[in-house]
Amino acid sequence: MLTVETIAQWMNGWTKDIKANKGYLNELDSVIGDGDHGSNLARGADAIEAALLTAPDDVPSTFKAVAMAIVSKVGGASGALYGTAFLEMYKESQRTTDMVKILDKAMKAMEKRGDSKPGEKTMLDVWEPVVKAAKRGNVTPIVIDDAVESTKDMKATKGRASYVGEKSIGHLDPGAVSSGYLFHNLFEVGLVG
Amino acid sequence: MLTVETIAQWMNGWTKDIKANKGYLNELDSVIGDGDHGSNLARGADAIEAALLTAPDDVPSTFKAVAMAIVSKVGGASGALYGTAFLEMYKESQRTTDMVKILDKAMKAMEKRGDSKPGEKTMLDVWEPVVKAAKRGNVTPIVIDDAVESTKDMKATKGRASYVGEKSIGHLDPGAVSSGYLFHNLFEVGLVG
Amino acid sequence: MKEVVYLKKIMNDATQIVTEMVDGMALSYPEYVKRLDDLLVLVRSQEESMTNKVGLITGGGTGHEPASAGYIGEGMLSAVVCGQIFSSPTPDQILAAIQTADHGKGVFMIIMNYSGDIMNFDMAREMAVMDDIDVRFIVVDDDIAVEDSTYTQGRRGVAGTVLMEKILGAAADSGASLSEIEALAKQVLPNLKTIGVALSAATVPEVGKPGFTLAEDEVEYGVGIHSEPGYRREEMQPSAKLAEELLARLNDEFNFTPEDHYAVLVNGMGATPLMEQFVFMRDVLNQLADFGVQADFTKVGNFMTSLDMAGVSLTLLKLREDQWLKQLNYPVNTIAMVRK
Amino acid sequence: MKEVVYLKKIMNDATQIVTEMVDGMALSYPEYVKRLDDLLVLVRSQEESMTNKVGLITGGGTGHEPASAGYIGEGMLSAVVCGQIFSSPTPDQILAAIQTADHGKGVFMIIMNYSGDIMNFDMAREMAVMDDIDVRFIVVDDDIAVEDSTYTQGRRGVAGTVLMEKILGAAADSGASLSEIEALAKQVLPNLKTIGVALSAATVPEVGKPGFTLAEDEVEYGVGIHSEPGYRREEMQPSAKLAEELLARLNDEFNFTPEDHYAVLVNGMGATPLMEQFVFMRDVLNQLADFGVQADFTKVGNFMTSLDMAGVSLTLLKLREDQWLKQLNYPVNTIAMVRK
Ligand SMILES: Nc1ncnc2c1ncn2[C@@H]1O[C@H](COP(=O)(O)OP(=O)(O)O)[C@@H](O)[C@H]1O
Ligand SMILES: Nc1ncnc2c1ncn2[C@@H]1O[C@H](COP(=O)(O)OP(=O)(O)O)[C@@H](O)[C@H]1O
Ligand SMILES: [Mg+2]
Ligand SMILES: [Mg+2]
Ligand SMILES: [Mg+2]
Ligand SMILES: [Mg+2]
Repeated sequence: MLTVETIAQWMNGWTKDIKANKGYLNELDSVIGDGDHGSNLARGADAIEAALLTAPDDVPSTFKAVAMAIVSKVGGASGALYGTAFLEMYKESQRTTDMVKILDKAMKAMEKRGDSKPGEKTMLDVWEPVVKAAKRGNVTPIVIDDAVESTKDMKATKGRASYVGEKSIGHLDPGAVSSGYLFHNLFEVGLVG
Repeated sequence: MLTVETIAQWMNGWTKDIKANKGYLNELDSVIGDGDHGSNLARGADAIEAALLTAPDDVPSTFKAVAMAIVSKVGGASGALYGTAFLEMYKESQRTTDMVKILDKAMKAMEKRGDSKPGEKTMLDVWEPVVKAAKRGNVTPIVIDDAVESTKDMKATKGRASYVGEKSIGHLDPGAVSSGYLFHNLFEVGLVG
Repeated sequence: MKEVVYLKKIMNDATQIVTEMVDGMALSYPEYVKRLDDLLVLVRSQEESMTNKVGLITGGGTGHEPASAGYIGEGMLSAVVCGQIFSSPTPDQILAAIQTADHGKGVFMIIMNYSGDIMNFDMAREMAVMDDIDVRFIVVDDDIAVEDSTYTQGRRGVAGTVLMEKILGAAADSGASLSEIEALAKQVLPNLKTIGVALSAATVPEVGKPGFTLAEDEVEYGVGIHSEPGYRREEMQPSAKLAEELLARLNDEFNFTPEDHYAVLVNGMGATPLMEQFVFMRDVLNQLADFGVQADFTKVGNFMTSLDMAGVSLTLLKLREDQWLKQLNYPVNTIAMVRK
Repeated sequence: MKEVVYLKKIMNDATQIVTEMVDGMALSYPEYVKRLDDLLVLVRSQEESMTNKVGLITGGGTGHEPASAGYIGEGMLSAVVCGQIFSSPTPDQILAAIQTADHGKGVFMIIMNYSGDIMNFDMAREMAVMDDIDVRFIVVDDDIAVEDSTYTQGRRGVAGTVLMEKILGAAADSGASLSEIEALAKQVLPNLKTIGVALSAATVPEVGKPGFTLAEDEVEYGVGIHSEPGYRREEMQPSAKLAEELLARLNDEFNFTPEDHYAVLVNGMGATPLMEQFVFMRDVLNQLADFGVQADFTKVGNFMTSLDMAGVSLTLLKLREDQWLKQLNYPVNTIAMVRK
């Protein structure tokens, strides 16, 4: 159930994964981008953890606290995208507690922010199949991993990775990997399945 | 005898030595200075040879032609010093044809220009003993070589070499070496002995 | 005990370098810029000079100094948001810059075309609109090294941005409205093109090694100002050949015609001595003259650098309107650009 | 056939680089400088601005751009003689600069203390005197890294020279006589001190390898602007420690006292990004504040470079006279320094 606690649990799992894999995310980004995706998100992870220490009152303000932490600390493309996603969750959670609906709205806001669609080798290539699976109630770790893996063979046409063009093929998208962590933790907390 | 021809012979010998030893002079200068003494003088050597192609009428104008070639092409400390020497020879040769007197005046002008005295590890450490020997009529190749060698154990206190201080000890002064060439050729032409 | 070995850059702590630089700028040039408390935002000190005028802001990753904070001042920018090195600033900081730059006439944002910058400035704009501030923007994409198609992020914003800032700054200072500035920016943009050549890559302090490596005798054409890959590597060429190559690429875009008028900017990438930049500009101007093209405005120097990268970029702005030349020559008073 | 491998500098021919640079400057900035036919002398374009004023010239080896030709213009220099890289110009060229700078009120020469420069300017002065031009000079020796004694050539002239040029330029523009300028120069000189630190040496194009080599983690204090040796090598330090060391050496000279007033110049050596220079200036200004010292005039940037050397120098000018600060702030209009 969507509560302040489950969100906090979800977030703490995510931030732990980010920090444990900071170097790996930087490495992935240095192959096709500018090598800072892990550092960017690690700054955000610290900020999220700090924000959740003073536990917010309700679900929307929990999402808002996470959103503000990301928005003010991450920077770069991923800061805007994850920030947009959580700001949208904040807004949508005032109307519904259906996590699938909330995720769907967040994804649409990200697509708009990034002027981008699935298939462009971005984090959206994880969001789209996972949200689709969530609607049908069949999210599994394998679904998530497959989505992350699917970015490997794509050619980047958005973000910094688009500058390396063809050479981006054969490498995972760093944002897809960090979104993979996000959904694995969401699944473990039981908010999707 | 001091004539347009003997000066030209003297100069052609000197410029040949300079050009043959351009790299060596640069090397000497790079140890205790800025590595350009050979290049500087080689530019001057070309200019002297060009100037002497259109043979001047008399001794003073021959010295003047050499002086102007040096003054306008060499640059650096050595350009000013050799330029000053030949300008002084131009002036003095209007009064006398005594090469020893002319050299003595040139040396004094150089000392004034360089605000420097023998013992400071410069070309003056060749000029001084050679001019002294010339006054007594006993210049020999050995006198010249000894004068050049004497700069090896000196500590530089003038010019760029003074910045390396103690570390200048143990190395020949490049200006002393090029002045050695000057006097060897003067001796061979028979203008001093 | 092993002593700490410091990366050979003049800094104290790689994670604090941007903050310390921003402080350094404000301390060194209080007559031009002041820092907004706790933010990485620098604002014009001469407040009176902004009264009743459209605010002009820009920002992005740092490491391009003097861009962009060096262009804050009368006749140019109102405020600049400094991100981490080569990394977009966050929307809250951009919002603060918008708020401080707004003097009732709205704010115009000059954004360089990087996906992070666009998204963060866009978020800030949305927030500012909630504050009832009228915000418009242009996305500068002058770097012709990148193929411009729906299959890429599009062309990057590079050194030409400085000329855009100069022209819009003159317009804002002369009292142009927000819509007029927006229209001017849109008119100028398609006439502004840049292409660069790198001799070596930049080293980001937190990374500690260069973004790419070129052999001792190699150059790379079309490299971006964050060491993004270029379009070709080849053996080092004489300056005149480099100029020829870059002008050929620019000619593909402009189609030089005798009597065309251009502004020409040779920009040093950071580690390339001015001596080399002037030699290069000589070759560029001689070759432009051979095309019969007029160079009415010429500038040489480090305007939009890439930390310690070696190389130059060449920007041409086709002067379609006489007004643009006047705006380039309009009085300006900033740290890095002054004109009486 | 083996292709020619070009040294990785943007140039055409190492032996022509100075000539091509001089042409590049004149072509890029005709509103500021023009070249004297066939000579490596650049002269102020705005001739009217020199009427009835003392001419101010300087010169020396090139490779220090924007010094010195970048400082030609109203309120600063009249003409600059460009020698080969790091090598004194010849007297005939200096004489031409004197002649062109003379507008009936005489010419003042700012000479940096290198034996070649001193001798060549001295020869030119003697020639000018034969032309009945009144010529005076100052020998700038602000580099405190070198021991000043009768056993050395004495201290070198480095970045402080730019402040000397600024002050004398203001005086000349205000109509000071040749004797007044000479007196002012002599007054300023003992209050002008500089000390530098190098992270890497410069590479002279014709030589093709750096003047010295420092290990990956080494710096050298007191290096000259032609890669002359400094006074100590040690492991790279954080910016604040570098500032501490340089300020300690300057304090040995000045004996900082609370309420002292100084002009402070942080000068980049060529390859050091502005970002690092601003971080360093922050540390300098904070530490000067700890000494209780006032910094009334502050500037950061590449003013007197050494080709592609990495490092910075720190210049302090003790403002003994209020007039000097006014002269530093006096309007100036040159390529590299403009003030309204
Ligand atoms: N326009 C876009 N739409 C969707 N995702 C994007 C877009 N641009 C970048 N991304 C995502 O952002 C990730 C890079 O994030 P990060 O490295 O933190 O930012 P930056 O690219 O600014 O350095 C990419 O791996 C990709 O997943
Ligand atoms: N003040 C001086 N007095 C006499 N000779 C000097 C003086 N300064 C330099 N020299 C001579 O000049 C030589 C260096 O000449 P060169 O390398 O051509 O000029 P620069 O030092 O300007 O590079 C030295 O080896 C020394 O013999
Ligand atoms: Mg990145
Ligand atoms: Mg030398
Ligand atoms: Mg980034
Ligand atoms: Mg020399």
